[in-house]
Parts: sequence; C-alpha cells; structure tokens
Amino acid sequence: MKLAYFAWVRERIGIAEEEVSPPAEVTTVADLLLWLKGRGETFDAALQAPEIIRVAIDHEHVDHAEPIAGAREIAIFPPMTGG
Amino acid sequence: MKLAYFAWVRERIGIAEEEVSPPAEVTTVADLLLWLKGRGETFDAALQAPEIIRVAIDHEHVDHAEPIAGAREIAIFPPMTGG
Amino acid sequence: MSEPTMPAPDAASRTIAPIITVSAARIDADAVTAALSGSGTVGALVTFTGYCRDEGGRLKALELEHYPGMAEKQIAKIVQDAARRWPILGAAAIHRHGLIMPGEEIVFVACTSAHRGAAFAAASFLMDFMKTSAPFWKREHLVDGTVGGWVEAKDTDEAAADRWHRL
Amino acid sequence: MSEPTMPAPDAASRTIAPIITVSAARIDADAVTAALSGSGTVGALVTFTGYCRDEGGRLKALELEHYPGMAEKQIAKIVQDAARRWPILGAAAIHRHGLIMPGEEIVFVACTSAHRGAAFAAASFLMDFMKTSAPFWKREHLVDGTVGGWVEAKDTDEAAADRWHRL
Repeated sequence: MKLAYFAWVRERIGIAEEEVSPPAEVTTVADLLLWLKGRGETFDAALQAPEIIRVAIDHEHVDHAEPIAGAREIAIFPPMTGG
Repeated sequence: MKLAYFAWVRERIGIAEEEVSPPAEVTTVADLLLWLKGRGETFDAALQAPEIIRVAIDHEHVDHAEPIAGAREIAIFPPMTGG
Repeated sequence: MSEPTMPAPDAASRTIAPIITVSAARIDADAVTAALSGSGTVGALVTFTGYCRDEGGRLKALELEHYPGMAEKQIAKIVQDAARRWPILGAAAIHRHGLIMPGEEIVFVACTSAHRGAAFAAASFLMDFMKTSAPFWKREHLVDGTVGGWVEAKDTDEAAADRWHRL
Repeated sequence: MSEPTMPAPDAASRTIAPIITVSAARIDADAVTAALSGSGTVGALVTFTGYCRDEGGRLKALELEHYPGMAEKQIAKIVQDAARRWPILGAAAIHRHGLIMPGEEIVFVACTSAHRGAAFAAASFLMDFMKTSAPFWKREHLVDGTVGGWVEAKDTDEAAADRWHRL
C-alpha cells in the first residue's frame, strides 16, 4: 500500500510518500502507526504522540480502530489547520 | 410639532406630514395616538390598533409612555419590514 | 458563533468608522469589501446580501419606503451596538430604497474581525436589527400590474432580534 | 441563527451543485457570488472570507500545504452535509494553497437560501469544518527570512465544529 505524509509528519519523516508492505499482524490504523514508529528515528520523532495523528484511507478520514485491509493509499498527518 | 407618517399609516391617513398643536393634556405618545385617532375617519382607520404602531421622536425610537414635550418631529409608522 | 459572544474588554474605547449608505442605487459589494479588507489585521470578513425574490413569479418588484434622516441614524446606531458587543475591525451597512426588481439586492452588511466568530455574530446581529429597527417598509408590486399590500412584519424577525437581549 | 436549525424535511431529496475549488490562484469572490445569486428564488447570501494576517508585522507569508485529491472530496462532503442540514439553494467553497501574502484571501465560502437563518448557519458550519476536517496545513514564513513553525490546531476550532453535533 502507498503511504502519504503531510505537514510536520512529512517533514520529520523526511519523505512525502512511500510504498510499504506491513506484516500480517498489522491490521488496524493503530497497529500501522505503532509499526511505523518502530522503523527508525525519523518515524519515532514524527509519531511520538500517535493519539494526535490523523489518518485518511483512500481520501476518507478514519479513526485509529479502522482496519487497513484493502487500503490503496493511507495518509498520515497532524490536525488540520486550514481555513 | 411636525408629524410624519409612513407606509400604511401614511396611506390610510392620506398625508405624509403635517404640523399639529395638540391640547395641553396630550403629554405622552399614547395620548397623542389617541388624540389623533379622534380626528376623523382616516385617522381612526390608520390607528385602530395603536398597540402595534411604532413611534420615533426626533429620529429616535420611543415607547408609548414617552413624553412628547419638546419634540420637533414625531414619526408614526407600522412595524418595520426592511432588510 | 464559535468565539465567545461576551462584550470585548476594550469595547468602550473602540470606535470604528463604518460605511453606511441609504440610496436607490445598486450596491457594489465588491468595492465595499475591498475597502474593509486587505489591512493585515483583518482575518475574517462576513457579508450578508438580501435579495428581492420573485415569490414564484407573482412579484414584479418590491417598493421600499424609508424615513430619510432617521434611516441612516438608526443604522449607525445598530452598527455601534455591534461594535460594542464584538471586536469588529470594520463594518458596512447599505440599504436601498425605491423600486427593486427580483434578483436585485435590497440590503448588504459586512463585518470584519481578526477571527471568524465575531464577524459571523456581528453580521447576523446587524441583519436582525436592520429588519426590525431600521425605518424601512416593503410593498409588493405584482406582475398583474396591481400594487399589492404592505409586507407584514414577521414574528420570526422579532424573535431573531430578541435573542440578542439574552446574551 | 434566526431560523430553526433542524434538518429540512426534504433534505434527502435535495441536491445542490456547489462550486468547489482548490487552487493557488487568487479568489474572485464577486464572480462566485454573481453565479450564486440573481435567480429570483435566492433571498439571502452569506459569504465568509478568511485572510492572511500579518501578525503584527512578524509574518511575511503563510504557506498552505494540502492533500490533493482528498482536499476537494472532503470539501464536497462538508458542503453536502450542510445541504442536508439546511435548505440552502447554492454554495461555494474555495481554498487556496501555496504561498499567501498578508492581506490576501486564504478561503472563501458562500451559501444562498430563501431566508437568512439557513444561509448564516450553513456558512458558519462550512467554515468550522473547513478549519478542522479539510486537509490543509499552515506554516509561517517570517519577515526575518526564516521559515517559522507549523500553525497549531486550535481547541476553539475543534469546539466550534463540535457544537454542530449537538444540534
């Protein structure tokens, strides 16, 4: 699946998007964030407070309990500040 | 003092403004409306429900208990429907 | 609205120079909003435009009667009331009189503020009192050529204005 | 606002064709409002414009990052939510991205309705959700040449959006 990062999440991770294949036990958004956080310093810095991180699957906001099976694109970003 | 009439009050009375000198016992707006109502058919038709009539003294909204002493211009009109 | 609706602490010392116009001319909303914005302190602009509806094709025009002299003064008073209640940076209130065709604007109000809550609340407040305390009266001219009746004041408009007394 | 804020009875059957744009270009509010009004059924137009403030001279520009593709879809969703709640006749929601200078507009929303209550409520609703659920992020560029931090989400914006769940 494709992951896309925005704003300070993108900045801290250092890349805007990537293709990943998480292990089978990563089934929800919460699992995914925890798995990503363990991938190295930059990911740890970006995701140190996972509870404030917002996630969209295929352009729809989801909460952290959402299953990720079948997702084409998962976007990970801070609270929005538009308007 | 000058009286000015607007909208259907003006239409029913048939004039837009006039100079009047009410008798000394006419001291409040309520007194004035009652006195005007007794001045003939057109006034009676315009002021048959004095409680809904709005009044301004010298361009300021006033309630019916307001004294009229010193007024230069008293305007008498229906509830407003602008906007 | 989203920001608190309490009077601003510096309300007594704050004055704004509102744009107030009563005229038969068409309203140039774009020119008014350009005059109110672009300063670097304005973060929010809320505008309201009230249009003449055709009432399902029944209406040829609305005739707006007004009380010259008092109309401008009363609108100025409403705007100053709004400026005392919310930290608005600028305001405009423009009301037309005379014959107004369906689709044309009757009234325009605009408020600017640093944040949106005050601008929304103040614009809504201005309109509620433009409807109920500015000396204007509407009469219908019908498509069949007759002059219809005077528009009756709406209880819902009175209620809308009254709710501000409870804040 | 002044009219009841309950869902309109015919909400399920009503659809509007909103104007939704996400672009770096300046916003022509006048063209948008002209497209939304003048029909004979529209009695009320409420617009909101959000501007870039200079933050006391500290700010050179705001940089707006967005999520292309999702931004348009999420704005469309917010507009359809508003159309389900209030009897709006038309709506526009336009958000810029890229570098925006102080005094320039960032966002513009507009709602039309027969009466003012629905237009005020719907425009205010749109803005609350444009702030909290449309995927845009602001970063400050400072006058001293440095790139400042990302603007933090405000609790007051979350609270403003949350109040609509209680209606």
